[in-house]
Amino acid sequence: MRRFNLMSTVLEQLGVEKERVRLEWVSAAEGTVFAKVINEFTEDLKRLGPFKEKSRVAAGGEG
Amino acid sequence: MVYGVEPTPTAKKLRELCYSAHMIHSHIAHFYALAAPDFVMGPDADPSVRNVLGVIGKVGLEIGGEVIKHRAYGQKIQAMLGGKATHPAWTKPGGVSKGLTEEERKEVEEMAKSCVGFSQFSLKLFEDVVLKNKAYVDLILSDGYKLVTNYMGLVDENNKINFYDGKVRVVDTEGKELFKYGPREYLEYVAEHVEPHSYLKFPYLKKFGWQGLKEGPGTSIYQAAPLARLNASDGMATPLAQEHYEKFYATLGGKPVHHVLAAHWARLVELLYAAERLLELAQDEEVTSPAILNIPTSVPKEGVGILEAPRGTLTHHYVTNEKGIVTAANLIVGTTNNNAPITMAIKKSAMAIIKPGMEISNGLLNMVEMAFRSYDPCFSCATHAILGELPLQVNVYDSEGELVKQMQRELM
Amino acid sequence: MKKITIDPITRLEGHGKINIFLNDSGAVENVYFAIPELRGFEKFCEGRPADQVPQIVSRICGV
Amino acid sequence: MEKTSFEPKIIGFLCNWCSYGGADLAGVSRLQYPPNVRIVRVMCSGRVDPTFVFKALSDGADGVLVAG
Amino acid sequence: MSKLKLASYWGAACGGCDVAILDIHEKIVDLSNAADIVFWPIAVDFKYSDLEAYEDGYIDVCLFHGAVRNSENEHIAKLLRQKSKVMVAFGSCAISGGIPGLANFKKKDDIFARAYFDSPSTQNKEKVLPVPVLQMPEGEIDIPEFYKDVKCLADVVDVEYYMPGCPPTSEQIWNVVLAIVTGQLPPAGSFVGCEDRALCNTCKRTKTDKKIKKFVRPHEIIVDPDLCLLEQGLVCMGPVTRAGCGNQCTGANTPCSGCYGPLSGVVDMGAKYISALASVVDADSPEEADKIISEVLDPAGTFYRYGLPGSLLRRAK
Repeated sequence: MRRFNLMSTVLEQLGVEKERVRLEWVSAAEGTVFAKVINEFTEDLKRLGPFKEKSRVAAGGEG
Repeated sequence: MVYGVEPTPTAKKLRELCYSAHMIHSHIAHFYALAAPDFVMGPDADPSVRNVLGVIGKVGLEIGGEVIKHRAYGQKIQAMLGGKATHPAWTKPGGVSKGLTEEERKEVEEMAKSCVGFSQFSLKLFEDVVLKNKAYVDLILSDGYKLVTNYMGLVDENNKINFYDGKVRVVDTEGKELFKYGPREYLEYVAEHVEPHSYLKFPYLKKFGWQGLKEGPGTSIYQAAPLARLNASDGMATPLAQEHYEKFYATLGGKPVHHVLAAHWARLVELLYAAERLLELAQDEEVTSPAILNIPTSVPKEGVGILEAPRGTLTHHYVTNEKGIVTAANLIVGTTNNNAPITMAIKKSAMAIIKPGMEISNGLLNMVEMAFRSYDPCFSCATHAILGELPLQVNVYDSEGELVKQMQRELM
Repeated sequence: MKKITIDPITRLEGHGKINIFLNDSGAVENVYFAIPELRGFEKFCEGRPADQVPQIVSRICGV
Repeated sequence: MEKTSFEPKIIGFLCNWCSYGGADLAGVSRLQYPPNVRIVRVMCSGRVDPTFVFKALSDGADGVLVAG
Repeated sequence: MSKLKLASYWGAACGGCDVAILDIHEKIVDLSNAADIVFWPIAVDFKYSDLEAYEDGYIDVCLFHGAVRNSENEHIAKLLRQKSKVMVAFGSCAISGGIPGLANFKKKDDIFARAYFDSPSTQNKEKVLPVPVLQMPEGEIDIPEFYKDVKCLADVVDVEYYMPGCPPTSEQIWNVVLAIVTGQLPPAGSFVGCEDRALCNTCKRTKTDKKIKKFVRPHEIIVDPDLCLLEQGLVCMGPVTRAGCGNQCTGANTPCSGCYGPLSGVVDMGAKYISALASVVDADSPEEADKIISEVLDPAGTFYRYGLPGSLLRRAK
């Protein structure tokens, strides 16, 4: 958890939206929870748009 | 930068000691490695030997060894205090992270004594190689290497040169004081102009407005660095350097000196001052006190610090939030101050040197380069985009003019 | 008009170049002195802790 | 912005003992969830070093799920 | 055997690497006996036109320092690559972007705006900006194009060796010079002038239990000269940083800021340090852990102090 929170701060400073990286607790018995998580996450990401093209070009730089 | 705390007296002295050592390293490096090749080897020597190795070859290993040794002293003293000679990681708000032992102090004292002697030797060498050579003297005094502007430098309460603390004094083309200002007032006196053909801005005296690259009385252009510091002061705070200061003006026809190449001589006068000051500090018993840090307690906010880097006056201005995270920074550094003067000096020298019908030789072009080399320019600094060498220490004042904090620079 | 370029200028710290324009008679018409570099310290100091700034800005110049 | 055709790539680091079982169950139960997630099974979510997350993002993932 | 030919050049740099080379002091004479310096702008008068005139492979070893910030840096890097048998990325900036790489936290337009429009001392009502190509009455003049991103040397040319440090220590420089002149360089792709272990391994400070209740900033405490700096609550990059610097900073009671870059095997310095730092937090509850962690200011700027362009994510959006 502490690692996750520190990582979130770093990612945020690097311009990665908080919503792109999720930590969830799902037990082996919670198939429905898992499906729900993936559904929500996919929707969130569709709203945010692609990560790469917005932010960085591989070895980018020109211009 | 902006913490309400004054470093302990020991910390201040240690920072100045370290800074004096830095000046010694930098001025020696510039004079011998960057400037001397033009005089010792000659302006039109073969480029493959017109460098520090050529100089060592010509003056001999013995003198070369002395040059290397004393520059090494400057670096060693910095490393002794700051861990490393370049980019020491040592100063912090309220003081420094490591003190000086009595044993180290003695070592510094010995090195300082040796540096004083070496500085005097360097001045003698300049006299022998340059001042006794009529061709060089004529070159220094020629119109092609003359630029009439205002001058800027940091001075103490007696208007003596100080690298580390004091007020900025600006004198006009006649050497008369135009104004003297403290760090927090810099925006009232200095402004910067942008030109599309260079990434480096052009500072000028705000009061006179930007008038383009124009020299002479009434110009808004000013110069910084050794020649400017000598011109903007009334003398040196140490006795031997003061003697040479007087000799400098007696020889070159009084203040101010507008001859660009005279900066090399001025640099050596400063070298002697830095060595003498280093010795004074090394003999001050307070430098070995363990009281090296005052822990800041107040909330940081905004500060401006000014000091003299080897290459000119540094102004650093920072604003922080309540956690001490920087929210805005503005920097006018050493060489940035000299952007306009260097541009003008190069143009003047080119016009004087290159005449119709001449073959444009390498030596001729090098003589154009000599105009900027005199300024010991550092364009890395200048284009920090903005700020130059970091001050060893910067005094930060709040809006009421109270000293809020001193910040350190790490060796230039 | 003839252009002579000195690039890079040497025995100094950093980058610089000189463009000298000669007119048809071979006399110097004008000289441009350009600094080709910019690093942007003023901007990227933003966000850094003030106590770290001396260590960062010392990298403006290491000479 | 045209987002309708965009199908985000998700990398999911799933714990063998918990969420991987959950994902398996979701599959076995034929629950509907989008095909956007690529699963990497780890023996414990504690094994997921931040480096994995950074690497996934730099290699083209649009989102990363760490599930214990 | 003919003398070796060496070149040294700076991209976006501060000159500190050049000074570190000069700091081999009297050995500079030995160096000049063993090798000819055929390009070194800070000290020697060869121009780009001389460099262009050299045959390909003329230079035996090129020490390239500084980051690739603009089109000139890239152009000269490529030219030097063509003229050099061996290319060394010398110092943090060339290897991973270094301090100038912190600019990858910002956008080009914002950097320009701050420098040329918004700085309080700048007077620029006409909003003049430097432009790469300019027509003057006398003819065309140009300056390099300032890139959007800071790049590492290896992003633009092939590199044989990596020599870390900001700057590399002069002792290590001399070791590497000796290896060069005696032809004893390790296999291409190696890091040279450093050790293959963590800085903590070469640190003489006493280490006990790493359990941190509170992170502090260097000016907030009187540092104990004998105890592990991390255990004193200072954010010290020692656990993930490559050794070889001689512990200069920690020796001066200052935490390591990571200039020698990540240990071999560490893919991303910041990501690895997140793990390292989180593991030493001593909290009884998630809330307390959060509170302790939140005292680490500017974590990205601290963990990627010298290496944002060389990190996995390369820049902030």
